[in-house]
Amino acid sequence: MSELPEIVKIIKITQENPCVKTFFFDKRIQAKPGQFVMAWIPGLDEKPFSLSYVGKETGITVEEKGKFTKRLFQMKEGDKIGIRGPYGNSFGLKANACVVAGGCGIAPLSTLIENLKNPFVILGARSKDRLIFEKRFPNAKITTDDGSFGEKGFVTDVLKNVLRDRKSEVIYTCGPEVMMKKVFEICESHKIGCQASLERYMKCGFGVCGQCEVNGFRVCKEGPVFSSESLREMKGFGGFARLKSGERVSVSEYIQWRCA
Amino acid sequence: MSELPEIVKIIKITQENPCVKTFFFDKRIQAKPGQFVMAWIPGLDEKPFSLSYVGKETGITVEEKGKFTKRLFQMKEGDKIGIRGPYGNSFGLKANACVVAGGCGIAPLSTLIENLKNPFVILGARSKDRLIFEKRFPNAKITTDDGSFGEKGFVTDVLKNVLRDRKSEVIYTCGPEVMMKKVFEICESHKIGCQASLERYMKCGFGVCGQCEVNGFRVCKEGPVFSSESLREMKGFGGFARLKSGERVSVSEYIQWRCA
Amino acid sequence: METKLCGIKLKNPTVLASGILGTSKSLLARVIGNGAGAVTIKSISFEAREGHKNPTVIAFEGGMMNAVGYSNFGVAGALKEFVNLNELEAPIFASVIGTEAEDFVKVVEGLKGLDFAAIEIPLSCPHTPGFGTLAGQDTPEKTFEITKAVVKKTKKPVFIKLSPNTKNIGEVAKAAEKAGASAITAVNTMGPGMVINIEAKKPVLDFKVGGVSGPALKPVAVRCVYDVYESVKIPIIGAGGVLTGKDAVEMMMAGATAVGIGSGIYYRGIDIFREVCSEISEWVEKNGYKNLKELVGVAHE
Amino acid sequence: METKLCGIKLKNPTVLASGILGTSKSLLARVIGNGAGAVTIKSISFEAREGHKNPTVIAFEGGMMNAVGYSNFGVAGALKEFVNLNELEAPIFASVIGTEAEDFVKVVEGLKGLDFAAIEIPLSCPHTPGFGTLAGQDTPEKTFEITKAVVKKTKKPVFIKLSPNTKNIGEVAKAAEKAGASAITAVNTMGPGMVINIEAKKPVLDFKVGGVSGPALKPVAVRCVYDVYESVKIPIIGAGGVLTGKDAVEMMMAGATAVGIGSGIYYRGIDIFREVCSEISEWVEKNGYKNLKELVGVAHE
Ligand SMILES: Cc1cc2nc3c(=O)[nH]c(=O)nc-3n(C[C@H](O)[C@H](O)[C@H](O)COP(=O)(O)OP(=O)(O)OC[C@H]3O[C@@H](n4cnc5c(N)ncnc54)[C@H](O)[C@@H]3O)c2cc1C
Ligand SMILES: Cc1cc2nc3c(=O)[nH]c(=O)nc-3n(C[C@H](O)[C@H](O)[C@H](O)COP(=O)(O)OP(=O)(O)OC[C@H]3O[C@@H](n4cnc5c(N)ncnc54)[C@H](O)[C@@H]3O)c2cc1C
Ligand SMILES: Cc1cc2nc3c(=O)[nH]c(=O)nc-3n(C[C@H](O)[C@H](O)[C@H](O)COP(=O)(O)O)c2cc1C
Ligand SMILES: Cc1cc2nc3c(=O)[nH]c(=O)nc-3n(C[C@H](O)[C@H](O)[C@H](O)COP(=O)(O)O)c2cc1C
Ligand code: FES
Ligand code: FES
Repeated sequence: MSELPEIVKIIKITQENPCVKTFFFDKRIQAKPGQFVMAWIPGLDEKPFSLSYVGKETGITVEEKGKFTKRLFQMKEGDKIGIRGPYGNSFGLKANACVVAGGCGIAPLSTLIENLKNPFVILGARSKDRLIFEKRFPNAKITTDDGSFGEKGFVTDVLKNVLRDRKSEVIYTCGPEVMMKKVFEICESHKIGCQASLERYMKCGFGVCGQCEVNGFRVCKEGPVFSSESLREMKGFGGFARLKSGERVSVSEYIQWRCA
Repeated sequence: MSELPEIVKIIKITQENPCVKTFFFDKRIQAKPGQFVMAWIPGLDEKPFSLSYVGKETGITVEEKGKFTKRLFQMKEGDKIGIRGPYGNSFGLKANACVVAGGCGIAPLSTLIENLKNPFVILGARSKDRLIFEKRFPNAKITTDDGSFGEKGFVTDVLKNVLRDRKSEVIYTCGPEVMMKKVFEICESHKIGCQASLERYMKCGFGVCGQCEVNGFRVCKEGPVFSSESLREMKGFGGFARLKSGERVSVSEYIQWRCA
Repeated sequence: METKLCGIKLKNPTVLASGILGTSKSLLARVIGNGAGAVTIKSISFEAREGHKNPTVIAFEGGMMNAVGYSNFGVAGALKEFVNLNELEAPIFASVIGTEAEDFVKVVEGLKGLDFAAIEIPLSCPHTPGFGTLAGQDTPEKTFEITKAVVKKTKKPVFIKLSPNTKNIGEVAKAAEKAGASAITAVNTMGPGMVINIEAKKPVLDFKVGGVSGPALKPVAVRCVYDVYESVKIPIIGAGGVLTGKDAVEMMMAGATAVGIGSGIYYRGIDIFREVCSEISEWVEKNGYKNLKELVGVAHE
Repeated sequence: METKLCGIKLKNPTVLASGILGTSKSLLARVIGNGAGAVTIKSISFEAREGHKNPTVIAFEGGMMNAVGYSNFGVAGALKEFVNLNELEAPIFASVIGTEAEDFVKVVEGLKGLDFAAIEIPLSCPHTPGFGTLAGQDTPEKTFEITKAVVKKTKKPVFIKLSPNTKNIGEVAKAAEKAGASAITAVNTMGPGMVINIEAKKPVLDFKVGGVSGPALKPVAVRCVYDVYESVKIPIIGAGGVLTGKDAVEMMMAGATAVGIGSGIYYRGIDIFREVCSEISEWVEKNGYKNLKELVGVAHE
């Protein structure tokens, strides 16, 4: 057993929108939908990213936010980074599913969608130029906050409508935590199971350091995907997250820090 | 991979002659004919012994010589010692074999004999009360130096006679090194293959310390069984052995030291 | 399986080692729920610390290596996080770090109101400038000074946690005992070590070097516990590569009254505590011991 | 693959470490026949030594452990054993031990007539009373004194072999360099460690403790080589847990010019030298290096 980064070559980079790129690697990774890897830029830092492509191609889809993603965005095909993993649990596959993705949250949901039979996919973004994978999933229902593409409004508005017409047994979601929290609340009121993929700052990625803890759950190990039973117990869900020192702050404060 | 003694219980002790006992253990060891184990008496020492019983029963047959074997001889059924191994190579099985055992040298040859088809076995000892396993191998030709049982004379005398009458393809031998050396010389003059099991002082038993070296061969690893091709190259065979310090002395000097 | 450590009752001898999953009360509760006899929080300094950059924790073939760098939320964070610890069903040990003796004292006083059963003082981290071995806290002199200062300010048992890299670990243990320590924790991580990624041509840990734990540490840890047992009369918490009940028994035979488990969580999961305990019971029964106390130090006879 | 070490030409950078199979000229020849670029004999003291009682060498899950205790046939035995070493097809390094500086000198002078290409001086054995770390030979002061005394008496390159257990290995390396050492061998075995057989309730090694080598040692050895490389300009022979070509490359990137291999023989057999060399070549070619020199120390950039 070892957990050491393996150096992989970036063999293709696709620009998904002005702020998001997908990086493809020359290494196959056996992973289940929802699992993530730790990506290492030697000398800089190491961060978790969901696998957005698994199988013939292996890739992560990344939004340019802070120091780490900026350096990643400067990389070209042929450049190398380190990868370890896959880590974490995965989405449990169920029939009659609805998938709600906000922004970059589509990343871990992508390989899930490819493994589901006829899921109803809701893909949201702030505006048209922030959409990701709308061509990869042409059947997805698109929303933008400003109405610049698809339906105007939040993904959660669409979800409510969908649940009125369509029998759904599970809602899978990933995106900003306030969005996921809303999705979960909708699920609860409709008595539908929910599976949400959470994001927390990580160090080890394999369950020993305690950095990613939320109410006794390790996001890197028992998560990142949590179902309703766990989400109900997790006061921290939509509530708090930990900075690098372990200090507990509100999720929104955490997101600001993380992107700095 | 690890090489650590496992504690085993002595479940049976049989007295083979006034100076030799067989100790049986409550552990099955997968071993090939000729392999040995390192036997550990905690707090005292650790020494190599050939497995004389393998299969349904596991045992070593030991002559009381020095400190270590004396302590072993004081042990009773139910007492425990440590065992690691099996180590070393094994006899290569061939048809039309003749087996020449001197004294305690029958130990590694016993399981070989049980794996051969109709071997001709010559079993020698100084005198009647020094014989070992004459009942286990009732077809064996027995010799004693003093004629107190079987044929009077050396095993090598019998061997010469046997080779006159019987077509043999291989001679297996173990016993005092001067005896094995004579057996080998007989084999050479008859152009018959020889496989002899050598004894040297051992430390690691798995080929790293260099203690058991004879002319570049590790007796614990490339041996203890050597065939004619190797024996021919080994000036040390019947010549020298190393004391614990690594000092090279004649085999007879070594044997005296080892039994002290 | 009940074990008494400096007057503290543990339902079994397994203790969560500091720095592993000790970041929150809920995680401590979960570790206790998985069978730990006691748990130690991640080390707390007076001010919050971010620690080193990632990668901070890796596993190589023979064990684990970390250079977390004592990231922690400081006394202020601890006061928020570790409230009402007596709700938990096992004793909780604080872990307190500092650069000078007075820093340790400040933290100990800061945590005074919290329900810790004992205070562990690591003087032995090998990869954080200003702390542990990099600050020379592992000499007998410094150990005496810091222990003395802390013991003066608290009525709780004080455990001094030693480094396997210190030459005369017995001397250091004696200094701690003389200064009033109630127990010795042996040991912290070893080395430090380094793993270089040869494709990247760079050490993997961002801090370049890190403390070695897990299986690679075990034989050295066992020897340290053995040496400490020969040097002092106070009890020992033996840590370093304990993965199985047999490892725990080995530690006890070397002289440990209780055993710390950290890296083992990586190898066997969070319920390693329950598993190790049942393996210990099984072994103890099979070998006709009446209680664990009989095992402690028997390898010295 | 050709490597120059203190002016000595090696056909490749692998060196048989001292104490493994170095007991006879024929074994050295065999190791050379299996691809070693150079070989080191088992350490020689002035008088013959029996060493510790068995068990002296064991392997645990993470590595090997030994307390051979410097058994050797002394100068007299060496003079009989190591005649006409120039018949062998690679350089042979002597290994010389002693208690005081004058003992080392006596052995060096005793071996003067033999064809050793260099003399290695281990000041770092962790399990033999009177020698190495147990005798404090690993301090900068003692290291300087012994090195100086030996260098004065021989024209051959002198390698000083250091302990991974020494706190400031860089300082010790500097002391050796200042005293005239031609190279540093880093490292000797770690710890010591102890393995207790819990059924027997006894340490397995008869000497109770032993030096740890093999995989468990590797990360600490790599860190030591890295530290030594930052401290001195003389070349380094990096040893400790080298099992594969990649391990060798890692050692070189940390700063080693040549790599020692000992315990690896247990894990991969006596032809580990040939295998490691072909793995190094393969890696070097694949990664576009022209020669091994380019690798040395690149992890420091
Ligand atoms: C398991 C996991 C893996 C991740 N992997 C990656 C990764 O691989 N790469 C990466 O870069 N990031 C990753 N993330 C980060 C995550 O995707 C971001 O938290 C998210 O994308 C927010 O960033 P954004 O700026 O794109 O969203 P925004 O553009 O701010 O919002 C996206 C959508 O969320 C919805 N929304 C926003 N606010 C609200 C609200 N108040 N109420 C209801 N709905 C709302 C809207 O529909 C909006 O269209 C991961 C997160 C998780 C949990
Ligand atoms: C691989 C190996 C494994 C061994 N395993 C064990 C073990 O498990 N237990 C143990 O106790 N010992 C073991 N030995 C030790 C070995 O058996 C002894 O070296 C041998 O038995 C000598 O001891 P002895 O006193 O019984 O022989 P002796 O009684 O001195 O001689 C036995 C016979 O050797 C022949 N012989 C003696 N001298 C000469 C001569 N000059 N020329 C020709 N023939 C001669 C005679 O036929 C005599 O009958 C092992 C040895 C080897 C090589
Ligand atoms: C990721 C990690 C973080 C650690 N952090 C601390 C710490 O903050 N304080 C401390 O005293 N020991 C710390 N340690 C050391 C452990 O408490 C323990 O002494 C050591 O790891 C040996 O035990 P193990 O082999 O069971 O892990 C840490 C160890 C690891 C692996
Ligand atoms: C069985 C054994 C015996 C050793 N004897 C010696 C010795 O006599 N002199 C010495 O300098 N080093 C000795 N060493 C240390 C090795 O030379 C080497 O430095 C150490 O084992 C690390 O390398 P490795 O991991 O490749 O074995 C010995 C090591 C082993 C395993
Ligand atoms: S990142 Fe370390 S426990 Fe999750
Ligand atoms: S006994 Fe060690 S090499 Fe044979």
